[in-house]
Amino acid sequence: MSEAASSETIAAAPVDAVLSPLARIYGEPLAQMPHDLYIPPDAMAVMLDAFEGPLDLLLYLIRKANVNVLDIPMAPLTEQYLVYVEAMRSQNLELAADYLVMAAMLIEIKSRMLLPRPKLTAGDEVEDPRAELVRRLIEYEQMKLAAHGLNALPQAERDFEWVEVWVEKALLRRLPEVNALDLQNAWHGILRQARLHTHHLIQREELSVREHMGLILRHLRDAGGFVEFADLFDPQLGAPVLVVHFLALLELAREHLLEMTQVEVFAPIYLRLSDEHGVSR
Amino acid sequence: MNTASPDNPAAGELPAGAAELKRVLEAVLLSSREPLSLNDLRKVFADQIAADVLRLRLDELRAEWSGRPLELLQLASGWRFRTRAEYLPYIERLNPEKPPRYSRAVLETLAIIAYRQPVTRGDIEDIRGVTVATQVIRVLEERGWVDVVGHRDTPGRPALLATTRKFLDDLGLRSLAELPALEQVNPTLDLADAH
Amino acid sequence: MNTASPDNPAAGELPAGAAELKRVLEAVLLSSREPLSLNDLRKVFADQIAADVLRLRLDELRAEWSGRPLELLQLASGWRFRTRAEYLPYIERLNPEKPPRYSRAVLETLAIIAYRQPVTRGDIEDIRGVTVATQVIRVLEERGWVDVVGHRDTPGRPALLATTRKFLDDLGLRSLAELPALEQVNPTLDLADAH
Repeated sequence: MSEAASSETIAAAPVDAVLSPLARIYGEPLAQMPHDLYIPPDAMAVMLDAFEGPLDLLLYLIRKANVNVLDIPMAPLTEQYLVYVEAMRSQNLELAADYLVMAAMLIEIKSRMLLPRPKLTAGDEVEDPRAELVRRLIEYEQMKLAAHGLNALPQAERDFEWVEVWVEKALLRRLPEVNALDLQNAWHGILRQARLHTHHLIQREELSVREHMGLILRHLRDAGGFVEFADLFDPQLGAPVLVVHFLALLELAREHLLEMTQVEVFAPIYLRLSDEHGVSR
Repeated sequence: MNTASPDNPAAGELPAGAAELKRVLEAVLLSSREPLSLNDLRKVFADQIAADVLRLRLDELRAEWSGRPLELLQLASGWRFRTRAEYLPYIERLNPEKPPRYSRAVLETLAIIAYRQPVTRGDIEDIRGVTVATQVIRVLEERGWVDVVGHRDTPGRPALLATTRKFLDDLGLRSLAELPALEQVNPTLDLADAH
Repeated sequence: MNTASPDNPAAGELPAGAAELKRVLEAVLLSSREPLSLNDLRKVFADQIAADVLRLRLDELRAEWSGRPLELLQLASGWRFRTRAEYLPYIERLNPEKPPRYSRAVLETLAIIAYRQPVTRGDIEDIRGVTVATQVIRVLEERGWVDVVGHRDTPGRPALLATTRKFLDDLGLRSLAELPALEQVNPTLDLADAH
């Protein structure tokens, strides 16, 4: 809404400050309301901004006259209303259209009220010609007040800020997950690749032997690259494991990954990493 | 590569104890861009913590923050931290850009949509007694407070407008039932002036 | 008009005392989307608080938050709260991103080391028929899944690679013998591809 730039003539500030504080668009509520309904022409433009429409204007007139909405004095109300509309018409035809419709409605109600009421049979009720207008005024006023109520609620960004603390997702190190099946598939991929280049022969070996080859190498490495044969074997592991362990030892020797030495028959056998400097780590 | 940082969470990793659970809730709620529902929060704990336990901890957390500059709110779409109103003047000094303040036309239209939804533009015009400018509706739609929920089966099939969850969230409400009650217009005057 | 919230701060409005000043700093920093420089923060107090006083309060604030789920950081562009890394796994559960995948080169290298250990890089290259980038091995070593168990006594004394206990643990295996047997791999595929 355009807030009026010049605020000197607020003589006609139209809206009751208590009932419609939303319309208190010029700041402070007026200390006193004008007693007559004369609006200086230059204040008219300001007025048009101040009213939200013909219902708003009617409400103002009714409130100003301090009468009950349910008991509208149609004759003075209509007259006052027409004074305003006439003033508006000279200022803003487009806006006046809405107001003219209301003027027509008011005149219609007024004329119907002047007509003699038909005789009633007991129990019948004739609707007051004002009923529809009253219903609309009440509903509109209710919504005006509701708008005020909504506006009084704390509102995001106007009255508070949401909290959203910085999250640096890069701090979370996300590692790829791998399962045994992935390895199987990868191996399969290698096999197929190898078949394409037929010169590679991939043979499967006893995995547990391979595992024990690693164990022995680790053992040797941790022991400084030199270990006595008997130390490699823990009888508690049982015969099958010992056999695999021994096979692993032979395989390591075959692949020249370690050397076995024995000074003479029945002397202790020593194992040494072929990498004679040991592993420098 | 950042070796000081944690690895992937173990699938079943859970905070040990109520205090640590609340620290996790704080961390998650403080850093969320949106309100988090109980369901969202259960996901945070891999669905291993019951909703009523979480409710309890959230209530405790809200109480713990009671004297502090933020408040934990339960909104229509979940829980979220916001700054308390008394700190906004300071925050505003950083952001000279004025927050939206709505015209009477916008506010009245919003009130009608909120209290009478779903409504068509025609309904709003009937109540307000004036044409509703397209701009007025657009302001509310752009704020994400109002959207079209259907069309009335009358000539022209006008759009039916209703308020959104964001509207409730932004006003700190859990449901439409928490809107301020409509005022009875004029009951006292009624009696005094009757006939 | 909005009665629930404070009106614009009086031009000179300042928090009373160091504690309240810190509450204001908290509110402002927690609701900011950007780091705030000392200059920004001075604006919050209408330039009425000296920068060195603010520095002091910020340091206190950082200490106060030391055991909590957020940390107050001083960055090049200013001060900012950040969620501590240990809470990220929980936040991650709300919005799970697709886990990263290892490249085919890494997976095949790992498979070769697992099934054929101990092997040298040269062995791996022979089997895969392509050069193995140093980066590939390094990824596996940094993950703690592969290490050097010795050196082969051939020219160049190449390192012998084997899988580690952590590798077995992370894959949920008790021993290498639990790796899928190779013969039984996809028998149909095998037949189809054979010859």
